Parts: sequence; structure tokens; C-alpha cells
Amino acid sequence: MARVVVDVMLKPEILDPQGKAVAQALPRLGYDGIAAVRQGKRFELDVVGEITEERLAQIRGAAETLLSNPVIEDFTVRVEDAI
Amino acid sequence: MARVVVDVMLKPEILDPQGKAVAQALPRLGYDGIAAVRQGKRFELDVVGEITEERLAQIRGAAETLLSNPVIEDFTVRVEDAI
Amino acid sequence: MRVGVVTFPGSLDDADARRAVRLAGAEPVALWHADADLHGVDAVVLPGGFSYGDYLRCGAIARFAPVMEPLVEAAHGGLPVLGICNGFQVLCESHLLPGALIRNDHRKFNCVDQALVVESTATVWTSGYATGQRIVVPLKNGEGGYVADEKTLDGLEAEGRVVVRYAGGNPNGSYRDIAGISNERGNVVGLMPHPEHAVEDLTGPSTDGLTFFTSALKAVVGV
Amino acid sequence: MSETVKHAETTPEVQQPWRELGLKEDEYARIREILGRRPTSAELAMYSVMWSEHCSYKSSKLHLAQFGQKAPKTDALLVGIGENAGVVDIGQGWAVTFKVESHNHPSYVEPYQGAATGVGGIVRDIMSMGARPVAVMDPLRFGPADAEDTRRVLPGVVAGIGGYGNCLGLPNIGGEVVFDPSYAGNPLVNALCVGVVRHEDIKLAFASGRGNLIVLFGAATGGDGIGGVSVLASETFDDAHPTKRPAVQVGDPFMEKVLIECCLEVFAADLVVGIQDLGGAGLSCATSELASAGDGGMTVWLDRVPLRDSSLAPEEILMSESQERMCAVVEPAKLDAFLDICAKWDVLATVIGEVDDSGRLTVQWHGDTIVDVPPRSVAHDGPVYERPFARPSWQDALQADDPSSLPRPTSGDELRATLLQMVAAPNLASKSWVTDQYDRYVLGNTVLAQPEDAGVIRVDDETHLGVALATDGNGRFAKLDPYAGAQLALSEAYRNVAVSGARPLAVTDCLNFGSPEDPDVMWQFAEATRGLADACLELGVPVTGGNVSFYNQTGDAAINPTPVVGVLGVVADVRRRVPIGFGAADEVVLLLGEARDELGGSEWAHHVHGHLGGLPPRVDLAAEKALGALMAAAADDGLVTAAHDVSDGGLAQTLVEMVLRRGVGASVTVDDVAGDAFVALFAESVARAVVAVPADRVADLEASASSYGVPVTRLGNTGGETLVVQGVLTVAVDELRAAHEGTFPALFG
Ligand SMILES: Nc1ncnc2c1ncn2[C@@H]1O[C@H](COP(=O)(O)OP(=O)(O)O)[C@@H](O)[C@H]1O
Ligand SMILES: [Mg+2]
Repeated sequence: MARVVVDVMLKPEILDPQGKAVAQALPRLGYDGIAAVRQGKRFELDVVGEITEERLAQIRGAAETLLSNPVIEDFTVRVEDAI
Repeated sequence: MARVVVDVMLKPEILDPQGKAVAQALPRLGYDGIAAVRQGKRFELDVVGEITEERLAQIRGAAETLLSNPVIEDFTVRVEDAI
Repeated sequence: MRVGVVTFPGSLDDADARRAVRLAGAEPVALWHADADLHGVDAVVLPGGFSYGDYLRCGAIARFAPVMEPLVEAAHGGLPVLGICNGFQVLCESHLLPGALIRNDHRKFNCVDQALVVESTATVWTSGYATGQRIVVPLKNGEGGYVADEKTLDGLEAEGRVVVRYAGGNPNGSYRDIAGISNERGNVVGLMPHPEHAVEDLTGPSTDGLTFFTSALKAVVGV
Repeated sequence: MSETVKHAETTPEVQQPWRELGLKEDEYARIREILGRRPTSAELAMYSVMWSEHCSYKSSKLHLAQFGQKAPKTDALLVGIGENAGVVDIGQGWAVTFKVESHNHPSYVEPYQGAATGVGGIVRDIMSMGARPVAVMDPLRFGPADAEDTRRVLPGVVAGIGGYGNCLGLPNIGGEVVFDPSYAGNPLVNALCVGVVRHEDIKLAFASGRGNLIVLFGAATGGDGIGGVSVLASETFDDAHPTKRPAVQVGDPFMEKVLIECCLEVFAADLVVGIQDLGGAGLSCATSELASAGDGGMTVWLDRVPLRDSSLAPEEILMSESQERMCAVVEPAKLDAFLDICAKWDVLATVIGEVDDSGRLTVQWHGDTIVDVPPRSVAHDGPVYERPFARPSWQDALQADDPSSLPRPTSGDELRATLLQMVAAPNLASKSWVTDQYDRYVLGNTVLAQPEDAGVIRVDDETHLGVALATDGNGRFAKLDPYAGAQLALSEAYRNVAVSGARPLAVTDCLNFGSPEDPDVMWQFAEATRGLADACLELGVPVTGGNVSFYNQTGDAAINPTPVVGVLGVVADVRRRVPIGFGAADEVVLLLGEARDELGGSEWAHHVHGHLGGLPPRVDLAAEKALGALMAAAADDGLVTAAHDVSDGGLAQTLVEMVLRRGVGASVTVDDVAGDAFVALFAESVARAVVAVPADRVADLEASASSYGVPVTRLGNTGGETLVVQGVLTVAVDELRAAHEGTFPALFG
């Protein structure tokens, strides 16, 4: 079994209320020097069998149609490691 | 400026209804061979200045108190790259 | 006139939408998400709720329900479709409407009696209102912030496709105070506020919402 | 492999960790006596959770018995105490079931999930009666509003209640938010659910009919909530026990929503004999209760239970408190139809057992018998304690320290300042910051919701039949006098329901107290239950069910004793409900009831002086009853356009809330209310309400009031954009609003 990670982040031009809230809370808690925060989603997929190029292409398809909304989000797919 | 990424995932023993919903939706869309999905959060922090050990320790502190809920979540912190 | 109301697992306001349809004088027809057939209805309401728990993204999983296939096709063919709240999110995810809905800027679920201005009466669902009419209907959601890129927003404005706008303050950070939009043809309308909860004096803040349903009835039956 | 009954029989000498599981020596001895041998590890696990305070009510049982013994005669009670929830007849073939429960400790550990799963649990209780849940409420208590920890706990609790309840599609129609230092570290998160059912569809939890099948449906079972039992499981096995067990339970409201729909379809198709939710003690509780309420026995094949975590030991599966699960008893001939409905809703359903006539509950694990017990001994014959109790040594001093020595405002300016200070006090301020996070519209039957006195739900579209619900509980009053305090909680909830135009019918209660092992606390508990039972008898409203939460304390410091009382009323025609807000100008404002110089435990003493002492307001149930009868008649005759009870914060607060609701001002005089303006405005005497009446109906109302023996005082008229207390103070509605609505946003963002 292998693990594939899909990271989904809001496009830079889309307002990110959650990231903004974190960025505002950090200095209040004494954490300074952080210019900006964006909050996105991380999916960990446990994939049965070997990761072939074909499998990966499939997963990219899923990331594009289901895991992210291309209207507002970008995604990256990477193979983490065998588990 | 450098980017630090904090990944926050539910602890493995904690129920993840979101991951479950995704895992159930995938086969319906024709994506098979995915045994399990966990959904977590990804924070991208843009850090001003250089990343020192001290800065990182600080960010770990923020990850533990603000970005994650240690009762149900684990987190990892890593420096992505200069941006 | 027969108006289909789709129930997805996790739909919540489906019974309310059927009641609103009935009070408007039409016949509500319950449609099931797993049924790839619209049963010959004359219009469809996608109701509010948390389809599939709103896990992942609101409307993201519901978009792939079997019923959506004939629905999308029929909508392109001119079938009147109204998406309320979660239904609006499903319409955006299905690309029947542009843009997307994100987490409210204050990051809380918010249930309030919301003032709206009806900006466009050139849709099947709003023809019974007067342009500029102020109405009050409940708004209740956690992810109601309407977003789209500038070009899309400019296009919507230019084509008169902003159907309702928030009045008296922006409740959730929606770009340009947008509460609801339509497609080019005006048969597909999506909005975050809940007109189906403003159809009876007893249970709603007003009866302002009823006109959405009577408008469609008039458009279809011509009465 | 788990330990078998055979093994236990042949190894009587094995040392078992009963103490670690919370059993007392004599309790363990009793288990051995019941079984005639030592228990297996699975049996020990089952007895230990089922005989815990939480499941067996061992400290409270003796006292709770009064609710049955003193129950008023009523035909309305279709199902009484002892079932998952009581069921009350509201006429026209309709019945309602309602219950309040606590989820205090989990909500302190993990506010969001603790509160969320609290809602989930009480909703399943209601479903297990065969009812459709139609609304929820959430009585809450926190430490000081400005305490750091309250800022952690409150937003999480509120988001959790909203997150779960909103996703279920249940309107939240009321509750409470109360702050007091005694709840620091011990927040109270109580959750109430009400459901509707036709008489003929009421379901009970029992497994009868040999050959009938036990079906577990809903979520898969994980290792939730089994901390203690894991100790046992690991002790019993040679191989090191692998995976960690979750410290908190996470709810899946979507799962629960489909479970609701699935249950309703199953009920409608008449496919179940009995049904039981899985809550505390999980399958142990569900199977032993189903079996002991049935007429035979039951065999459970535990290895068939679908697992989320394959490393779970059988003891843990028996104990797991994983959420969103139900158990049904189904006739074999109806099984396929049952499973079809589950499949339609994507709900996992598994036959895990069968009803037999053995009279025993046996549990099999891969062919071995690991449990073989008389089901009643687990479910019902737990230990009963007669805990010692005694009036606390400090009680007299507390009562003697009455508020008469506190400096009172006298001049108009002082009274005005006090009024503005009070309406902004966290306990009296607007709760919209909280309630706006709850959906109150879903289902389209909410006739009244927060900030009204009671939540009112339409039950029947055609006949306009409905129900009203309110919850109340004043821990300060109960601390001063627990007997009176419990009665005052009932009195207030009863009044809230009555002023909304409903006829009070029945009661549920959640008794939140400190440690029952402390004789002071036990005395508070004994007094409160006695007080509540006596008052229920006098008001003619039976207790139909509820919940006890003990051990709410930090070190030696217990919370204020907090009996939370929910009253359910019936509204024959919801179109006649009475809202709290003044709706039009030039109506006459009247006070019903009598004010006395009663400020012991008042919000004024608390907020302005940080004082708690003296006696609470005098209980007057007869006056409460008369007021209720008058209000019912007035609502029927359409005499009043608005009504709001007087409680925390006194008449001043009542008037402010009536003005703010719709922004219609009022001008009143309080000269005839009490000796002085301060007492008139801030005393918290019971059995009072303010009403607005169209000028031409005042004589009718006065006549009606005199026939019920309710004193009436004319206060003034509605209208304008100010609240005027003639000769005392004038405040603009806007200024009142700013003070009243600013507090929560300033505290919680
Ligand atoms: N946690 C809560 N959830 C829902 N409603 C609440 C909550 N707290 C307070 N409310 C509502 O706010 C209003 C005012 O509360 P409160 O002052 O406690 O009422 P009362 O004094 O009439 O008992 C009521 O309608 C009550 O139901
Ligand atoms: Mg009240």
C-alpha cells in the first residue's frame, strides 16, 4: 500500500477567511513575524497496490473533479511513501 | 521570506467523518483501489526573515496551541522553501 | 404545475420547499438523489441542508448524484431550477452557475432574518417581484460567502444576473454583496437565503419568499 | 482470544481488576454470587459499566423514586419514567416525547465534540421511542464570562451544538446561557430533544419473540469511550494491546441524520418490534436492557459487529460508546425489508444476535461463550446506595447573610445607571451571539424560538396543534435553598410555557450536582429532588424522565446545585401563541402578580455586588398556577398581544426585553408596584408577567384576572422610542440595545 497526498489550497486571489483569522490570532498569542497564513486541506489517500503513472493520473482526475473545486482552488498530488 | 507548512491531521484512532465521506464517494465516481482517506488541514505560513531553530520552535508552539487541537489532532511542521 | 424537490442524503429543507411549492399553488413532487429521472416535473428545487454532511465541500459530493445528470441537461434546455443554500452550492459545483461559496468571513454559522434587494426580475423565479424591492427572508449557513473572479463578477453585473443582493450590511463576506445569481437564460437561479422559510406569517419573518414560487408557477403555467 | 465462561469456571482463583474498573469489593462479590462463579473479563467489563453511577443511578435512585411516588394523577402520561424518554399525550392522537441530558465532562475536555455528541445522544433517545425528533434546546452553564477558560469552552460548545444540530436539521428553539464562578472548570452542557409520534407508533425498548433478530445499524464500532475497559482488555491478554484508544468521541452528524430518516422509514413500514439507542455503555447497555425488558433471553454474536478498528478486544466492543448506532429487534420475515431501507440510506446494518427463551444474555466470540448472565442483573439490579447526607454547616450562615445591607441605587440617575449595567450583564445580555449560530427555521414549524419565553413548535399543519417548551434552573437560588431552588426552577419554566399561551403538561429534568460522596452535596441533592417532586405534584405536571450528573466539582469545590427543569406544554392552536415583544403603540401595559422586597440570590446582588446570600424568592405555586390559568384563558380569548414573565433581573429586565424585541418603546410608572422604585424594578418575586393589552380589552383582562385571583397593576402604555419609567428614568431604545447586544460580541468576538 502506498500513500498519496493531495494538498488543496484556495487560489491566491480568493479571500481565505480562515487563514486570515489565524494570521490575526498569531500576534495576539505572541507569535510575531508571520506575514501571511493560508489554510487549505490535506488529503491522505491509502492506495492499494503499486503506484503507476496511470494510477497517479487517475488520482489527479479525482483531485480535479472531487477533491478540489478548480473555480477557487489549486491542488498538488504527490506520492508520500509506502505504508 | 520563507514558507513553513503545518499539516494537521486527526489522530489515527479518531473518527474522521470527512475522510470517510470522500472514501465512499470515490468509488461511486469510478475511482477504485483507494482503501482509506483521511482529511486534514494544511497551513502555509509566510515567515518574515530567516528561519532559525528558535523561530521553528515558536511555530511549533503555535501549531500546538492554535493551529491544532492536541486532544484529537497531530501535526507536523516543515520548512518548505524560500518564497 | 409539478415542481420536483430533490432529496439528497443530508438534505434538510426539502419538506419546507415542498410546503412552499404547495402554498404557492403548485404540486410538489419528491425526487430522490439516486433516481436518474426527473419524472416529468415542470421545475426543480434543490433544497437547503447538508448534503453528505457538507463534508469535503458543500455540494461537492451531491453534484455527482445520479439525479444531477438529467437535471443538468434539462436546465441547459430551459427547465426552471432553483437552488437554495446547499442547492445553490450544488448548482455552482455543477457549473450551472459560476463562482463558488466559501466559509463565512466571520467563520461562524449564522442564522438571521436577512434583508435583500431584488435586483433582477428577469428570471423565472423572480418575475413577480418589483425591481429594487426589499424583502426579508431567513439566511442560515456556515459557508455562504459568494466568490468568483473579477471577470465573472463584472460579467454577472453587466448581464443583470445578480438576482438578489444583501441589504443592510454584508452578513458573510460575499463579493459585491451577492446573495443570489442566475444563468444567462434566467431559468436557473441560486441563492443563499431561504425563501421557503418565509411563506407563512406564523413560522417565518415575513411571507416575502412566496413570490419565488408563484413567479415560477406563472412562468410555467402562465397564470 | 477472549476469556471464555468455561475458563472462568475452572479458574476461580484468578485475581481480577475490579477495583480499577470502579467496582467496590461487595459489588464484585455480588457479581460472583449472581453468576455462581467468577465473571469472565467480558462479564466484568459489562457489570462494571452498567453498575457505574452514570448507568445505574446508584446514588440517586432512592431519591428519584419520589418522582413516581408523588406523581400527580394525569391521563396525559403514556409512557413514564424508566423508558428511554417519557411520552405525553397531547391530543388528537398525537404524543410527544422529550428529555434533557447532560454531557458536561466531555464538553470540558473537548468543547466542540463533547457538546456535539451530547446533542447526538439525546436525539437518539427520542428516536428510540419511535418518534420523529422535531427540536432541540441547550441549557448551558459556564465559569465567569471573562475567564480565559470560558473563552475556550463557550465558543467550542456553541459551535458544537450548532454544528451537530444544524446538520441534523433540528431547529434549536431555546436554552440558557448562565455564567457563575462555580462552573469554572465544570461547565454544564445539557441538551434537550423533543419528538413527535402518533400514539399507535410508540416504540419501546424490548426484545421479545423467540427467533427475532437483533440488528445493529448505523456507524461502525470504534474504540471510543472505553478508557477503563482497555485496562482490563490489556490485562487479560498476553499479547501487548496495540492501538491507542481515543480520548474523546467524535460525532458524525451526517451519519445521524441518515439514521433518523432510516429509522422513520423503518417505523412507518412497521418493521421493528423494539428499538434501543446506543449511548453510555454501548452494546452492553443496549443488549442487556433489550433482553431484560423482553420476555426471554438473547444471544449475541459479537464477532459480527462491524469495526472501525480491527484491534478491538471483545470487552472493548461491548463497552464502546461509538456514536450514531442503534439496535433494533426485527422479525425474521421483515429482515429483508429492514435491510433494504438501511441500504437505501447507505446505513450499515448487521444481524448480531437473536432473541431466545433461555432467560440468559449470552455473548459469543468466534464460537466461544464469553458472557452468560441473567440480563436483569446487569441492566436493573445494580447496587443502590443510601448515601449519607446532612445539612451543610455553612448553610445557616449563608442564609443569614442576606442582601439587605448591600447599597441600593436610589436616585433616578443611579437607577438608570444600574439598569444599563444590568441589561449588559453577561447573564442578562442578549444571547444572539449564541443563538444566531443555531438554525431555528428548519422543518418550517417553529412558531416561537429564542429570545421568546418558550420555544413553540407546530405539530400538525391542519389543526394547528403545537407544543411549547422552556428550560430553567437557577443555581444561586438552589445554593441558598436547594428545596426551594428546585421548585423555583420548575416554577419559572412552567411560567415561561404558560405565558406563551400553552398549557403545561409534563416535566423533564437534568440534575447537575457535585460529588454524591460529599454529605453536603448529597443533602442538596436530596432537598432538590424532594422539592421538585413536591412542586410537580402541586402543579399537576409529572416528571417523565431526565438525567443525573454528579461529580461536577473541582477538588472540594462543588458547582452550585443546578437542577435544570424543562416543562412541556400543549398549545391547542399555535396561531394563538403569545410573543414577548410589544408589537404596537398605544396598548396598555399591565403587571400580573405581586412584587416583594426579594433580592436574595438575585442577578442584581450577583452582578453588581458579587454577593450570594440570604433566601431566594418565596415559592408560590398556587400563584403560579393561577397566573398560568389566566394566561391560558387570555391567549384563548386573544386578550393579550404580548406577554413576558418576570424572572432574572426583575421587572426592569422584562420591560427592556419587551421593548427591544421589536423596537417599540413604552412609558410606565412603577409607583404602585412596590414600596420603592428599586424593589419594583429589580426584585425577582415569582408568579409575575407583564402583558400588553389593546385598550378596549383591558377591562376584560382585569375581570378575568380577578376571577383567577391574580393581582393586576397598571403600568402604562406602549409606544415611542424610549423606555420611560415615570419620575425615575428615561433610556432610548437604541441605547438599551447597544448595552444589551454589545456584551457577547465584546467577550467572544
Ligand atoms: N443556549 C441557548 N440556546 C438556545 N436558546 C437560548 C440559549 N440561551 C438562551 N436562549 C434563549 O434566549 C432567551 C432568553 O433566555 P433567558 O433569559 O434564560 O430566558 P428566561 O429568563 O425566559 O428563562 C430564551 O428564549 C432562551 O430560550
Ligand atoms: Mg422568560
